[in-house]
Amino acid sequence: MSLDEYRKREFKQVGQRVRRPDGVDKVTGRAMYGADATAPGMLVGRILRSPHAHARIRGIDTSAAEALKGVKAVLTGADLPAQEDDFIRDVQDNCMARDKALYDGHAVAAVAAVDAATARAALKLIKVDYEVLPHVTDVDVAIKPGAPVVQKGRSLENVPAGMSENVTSHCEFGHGDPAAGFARADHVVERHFRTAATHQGYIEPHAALASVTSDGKAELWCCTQGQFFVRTLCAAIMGMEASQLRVTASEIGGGFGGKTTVFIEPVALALSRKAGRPVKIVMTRDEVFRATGPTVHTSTDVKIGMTKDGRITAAEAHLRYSGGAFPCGTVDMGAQAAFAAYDLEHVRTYGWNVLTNRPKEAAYRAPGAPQSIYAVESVVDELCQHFGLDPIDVRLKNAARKGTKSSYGPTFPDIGLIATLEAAKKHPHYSAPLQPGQGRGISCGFWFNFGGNSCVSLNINTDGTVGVTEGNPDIGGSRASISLMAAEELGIEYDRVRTIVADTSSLGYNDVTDGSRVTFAVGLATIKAAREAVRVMCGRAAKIWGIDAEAVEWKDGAAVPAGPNAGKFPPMSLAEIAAVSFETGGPIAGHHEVNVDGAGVSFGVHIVDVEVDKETGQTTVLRYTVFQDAGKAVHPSYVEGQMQGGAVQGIGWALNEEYIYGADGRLQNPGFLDYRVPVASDLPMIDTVILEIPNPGHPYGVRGVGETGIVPPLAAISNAVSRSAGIRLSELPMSPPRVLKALGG
Amino acid sequence: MRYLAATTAREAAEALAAEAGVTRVLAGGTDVLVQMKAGLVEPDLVVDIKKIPGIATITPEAGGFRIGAAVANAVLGEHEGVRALWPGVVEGANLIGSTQVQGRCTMAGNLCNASPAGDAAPGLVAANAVARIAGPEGERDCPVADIPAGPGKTTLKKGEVITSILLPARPARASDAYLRFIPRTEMDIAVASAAVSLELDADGTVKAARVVLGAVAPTVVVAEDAGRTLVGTKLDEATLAKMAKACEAVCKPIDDKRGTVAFRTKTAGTLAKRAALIAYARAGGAK
Amino acid sequence: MKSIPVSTTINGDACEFLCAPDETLLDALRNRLGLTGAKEGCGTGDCGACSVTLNGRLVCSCLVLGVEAEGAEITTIEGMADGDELHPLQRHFIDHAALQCGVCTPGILVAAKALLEKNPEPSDEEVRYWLAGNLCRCTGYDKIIRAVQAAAAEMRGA
Amino acid sequence: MVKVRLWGSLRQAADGRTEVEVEARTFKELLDRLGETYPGLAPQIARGVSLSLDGVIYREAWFTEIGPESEVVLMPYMTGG
Repeated sequence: MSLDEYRKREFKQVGQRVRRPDGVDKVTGRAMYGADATAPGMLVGRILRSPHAHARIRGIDTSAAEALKGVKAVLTGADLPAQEDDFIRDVQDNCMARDKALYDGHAVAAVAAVDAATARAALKLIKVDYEVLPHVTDVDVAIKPGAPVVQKGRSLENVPAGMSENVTSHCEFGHGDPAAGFARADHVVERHFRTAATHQGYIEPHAALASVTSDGKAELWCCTQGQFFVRTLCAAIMGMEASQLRVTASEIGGGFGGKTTVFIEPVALALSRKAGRPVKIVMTRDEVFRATGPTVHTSTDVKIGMTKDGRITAAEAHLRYSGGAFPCGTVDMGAQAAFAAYDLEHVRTYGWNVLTNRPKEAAYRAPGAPQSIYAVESVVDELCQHFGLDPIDVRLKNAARKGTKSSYGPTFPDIGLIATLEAAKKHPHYSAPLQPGQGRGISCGFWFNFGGNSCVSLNINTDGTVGVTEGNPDIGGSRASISLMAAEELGIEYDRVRTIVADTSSLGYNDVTDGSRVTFAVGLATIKAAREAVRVMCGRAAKIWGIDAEAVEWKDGAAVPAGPNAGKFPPMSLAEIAAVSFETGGPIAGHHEVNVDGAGVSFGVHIVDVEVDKETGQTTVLRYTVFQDAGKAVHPSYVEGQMQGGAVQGIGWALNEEYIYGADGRLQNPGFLDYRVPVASDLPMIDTVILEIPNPGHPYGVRGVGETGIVPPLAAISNAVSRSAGIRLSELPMSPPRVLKALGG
Repeated sequence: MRYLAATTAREAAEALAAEAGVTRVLAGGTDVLVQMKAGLVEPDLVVDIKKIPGIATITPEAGGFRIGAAVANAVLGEHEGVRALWPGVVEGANLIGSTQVQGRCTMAGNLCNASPAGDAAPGLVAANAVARIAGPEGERDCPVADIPAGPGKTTLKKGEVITSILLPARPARASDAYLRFIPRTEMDIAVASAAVSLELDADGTVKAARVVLGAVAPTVVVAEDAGRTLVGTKLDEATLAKMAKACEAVCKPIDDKRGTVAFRTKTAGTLAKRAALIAYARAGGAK
Repeated sequence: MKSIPVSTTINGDACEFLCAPDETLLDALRNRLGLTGAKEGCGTGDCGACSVTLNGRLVCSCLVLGVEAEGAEITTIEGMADGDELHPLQRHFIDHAALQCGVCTPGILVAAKALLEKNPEPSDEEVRYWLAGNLCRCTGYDKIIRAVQAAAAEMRGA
Repeated sequence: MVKVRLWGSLRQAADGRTEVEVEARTFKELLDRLGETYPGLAPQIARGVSLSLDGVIYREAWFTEIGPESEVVLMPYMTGG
């Protein structure tokens, strides 16, 4: 598809801070989330999980559970089909272990019973014969030859010989000759970094209600970022045809990438098929932490050379990522993103993915990028400190710009990094005085952004209102932004449009709500669908007037005779055309189906002030400002919301959030008590500055904004801690014990 | 599980004594329900004590206050009299959990949960508070310090229920303070904590001092030497440093997901210093 | 486990239900009474998504037994609006975009209402500490604080 | 002929080169030619790749036209969160 060129225009609807259409439902408790649905005759499903980090399953005796009164079905991995495809098999094996339990919390069996108490009792009656195997939960240990092997035979052809079998893939990106570049530097800094695995921490646990009937049809209600992808995965696992499985996305209580795959959905379906009744499974918080998809944990070496006037001469990074017990490609994205903000002659990144006995990684906002960019931005800051240079000036001096050959290959088209850095530099925050003991840090961030498959159906109702049907769960106000774009294109008021999210039987395939794609790609499809409807409406007006359709144009929400006919007939509004649509040929609609590309990369810059308590190692965030390019902010409040929410997740990552595994390979902190996401009292206001540098690949110039915001906080806070306390930490989170230790306490 | 809403302390005690299986007393429930949810405990009998007359009231007694075992900490925090007399006890109690948890949790419950990191315990121990206990054989009083026996364990015998806690009277120019360290600003379990209770002379010299540390040993620890260090001083820097060292000396913490031995030890001393200064200022000592 | 009949008042209406002795008030509200506005985010009092008031006190309904509701007065998010008329907090949450996914919103609204009844003019810091037990993972809290303050200002003026 | 830049770890599959030339007018032709000319690249192409054309990243889009002067970069298939 060729890019839909951006054209400058005056917006009437887009850019307004309108009320979201699902607002009242969500403030009155009426909105239906994953766990809120019921079905007649519904059973309660529960899952038995491995207490071992790594164990062979020699056998599972379910007979006592099956015999318990009230138990209607018991499921194990043996009930699910063998899968040819690696990707599907990994997803299925993660939902229900087959031969081995690969991590603490890995599902090994499930029951459906008449109530929760019976289901709980049934789980206790299932006897699993485990042969406990040696385990490994740390990436630096797992990469060493001789480490316990999590899964055999999973290494790709690109893994160099002689490495541990846990290394499943290798990648390398970059250009130039780093050795030559380092030789030209006045100072070279090389540092080792580690980042803990974090969890998306959505407040709504996964929930699924499945109903499979004896004629082979199935209904699935679940909280997901992508009902169509859920259908793809579940149909494959269940051996069903896509048309027989209808997936309806509930309202979704947060996802951030963590609800882009399935965990309990196939289990609920399989139990329902076995029991012949609807089955609902709702995860506990403990299950969410132990058995959904946290991020990779990483170990990184970064080396950067700089001249004394602040020019980077060469840069190199070695990244070791582990996405748990299954292969994943996140390190590829981390390696590509690491140096994206810089215009470099000599740059190289190397990545290795390593298996460990941890849950299978899922995406989390800009997957892979926060970890590598944290390491890079920390070293750049250390070099600025070394030479006494201003950190924004140094970044401006080295900033990627139009024509830069990016560290991952392509030459950048128009990008907004320099404008973003300049906005940060001239913002009052950057020059505000600091009190003694306070420190200010900055960091750049980057994400690719994606488009993807999108279908939109737009119906003109006879009363002059408009219904938009799209297929992406509304995770942060997208119904409002889609309605705004439809209204803009049709030339009508926002209130005249209602956007709904369709189930999988009502619309063509839509990619998952991820990759910062919805406002960009679904928005683009919406604009195209509206244009299609406009074409039809102009045709109807032309027929009514008895002139050529080409001689009618659409202006301010009405068909207007143009060219030689200009002024001959009064304009016909959308409502007027809609009112006679039955008489003029039938209902009017527009639809558009497309796989969108051209999302346009996104850069952000964050400034943060902190104060470190040198007696306790506690870091307080005092002031925070986010600068990010949105291309065009369709609903500015929700753009700000993405920036603020991403920043705060990054703050949590920097300071306190971490997966902690014990020597026994079990997760020590599977709850919100000890997996410490930021609470309201931890934070200042998060100020935002939206830059609007139009994306040439979208008719309104829109760029995705969802992910970049989580990238800069990690290094920005580390850099601020360094300037507040005089210590440079190289491991996340910078929890108080680590900070105090670094302070020599 | 059976649920009994007892209407007298005796009924509660007898029911608990008579039950052969696992029993739990329900006051605020903010620990018991969490343990039930996690499957750590499956009680056969839960005795709710909130319907016992008077158990949710605060009564002045002998210049101090008797705090009913079912007084929610939010209610305690709203009591001007207790706040004025024992501000450190109240601030410890008010640090437990969220606003929502405050609406339910109680000091007696915090004590009986017997976590070494409980926020109410150090202040109560520093205050020499006394628990009144109802049992199958009648009532007895017991210093709060003697209730915890180790993580999750108390010295209470089968059938015994704390019905109230007496915070004693105190002279003029006396006050207390409690500080804990948590990684966030709220919602965490103390990684280390310190309560300091001081009595001052007319000229601001410390006459009596009690320093109690939390989360650094299996139970709260009375740092006797640390307290003695403060007596006869006006909390000059050297004294505070010495007191912090004395605190560190009695710490026997563990390494776990919440903190390291080194961090807990160091921080306990730091918190004791800071709490001492707050208590000193509250007691009217001028620095 | 034998169920126990409970008579209570929810959002001003008398109400009776049966529940198991170990069942939480949250489960009773959601599964027995169809009041699914309160959410279970953790079940351990750490997230506040199940916030309701019990005899005027803000509590996590996951930390209350259903049987404890006997004779009590409970209010939930479903009782916050006056019929068609949204409570100022509800209105300002929509107007200030103080929700993204919205799953924490019922709990935060119930908690914020309890705050403003006790303290009609809180500082930002007081709002933040009062709401510290209500986790929100989407917004970074910024817009929530602003919406609570805007509602508080309106309510003081009314 | 179109010049295609490969990422570093594909070098071993392309006779040690990180830039190769193939005859192609569209992405589909390009991927087919690459796989034929350098069989070592075929497994990676089968697993999924993205392509950057003059700085814009495309994930599928077989029929995207490539001009003789276009800058084409092969990239791993990527997803977001």
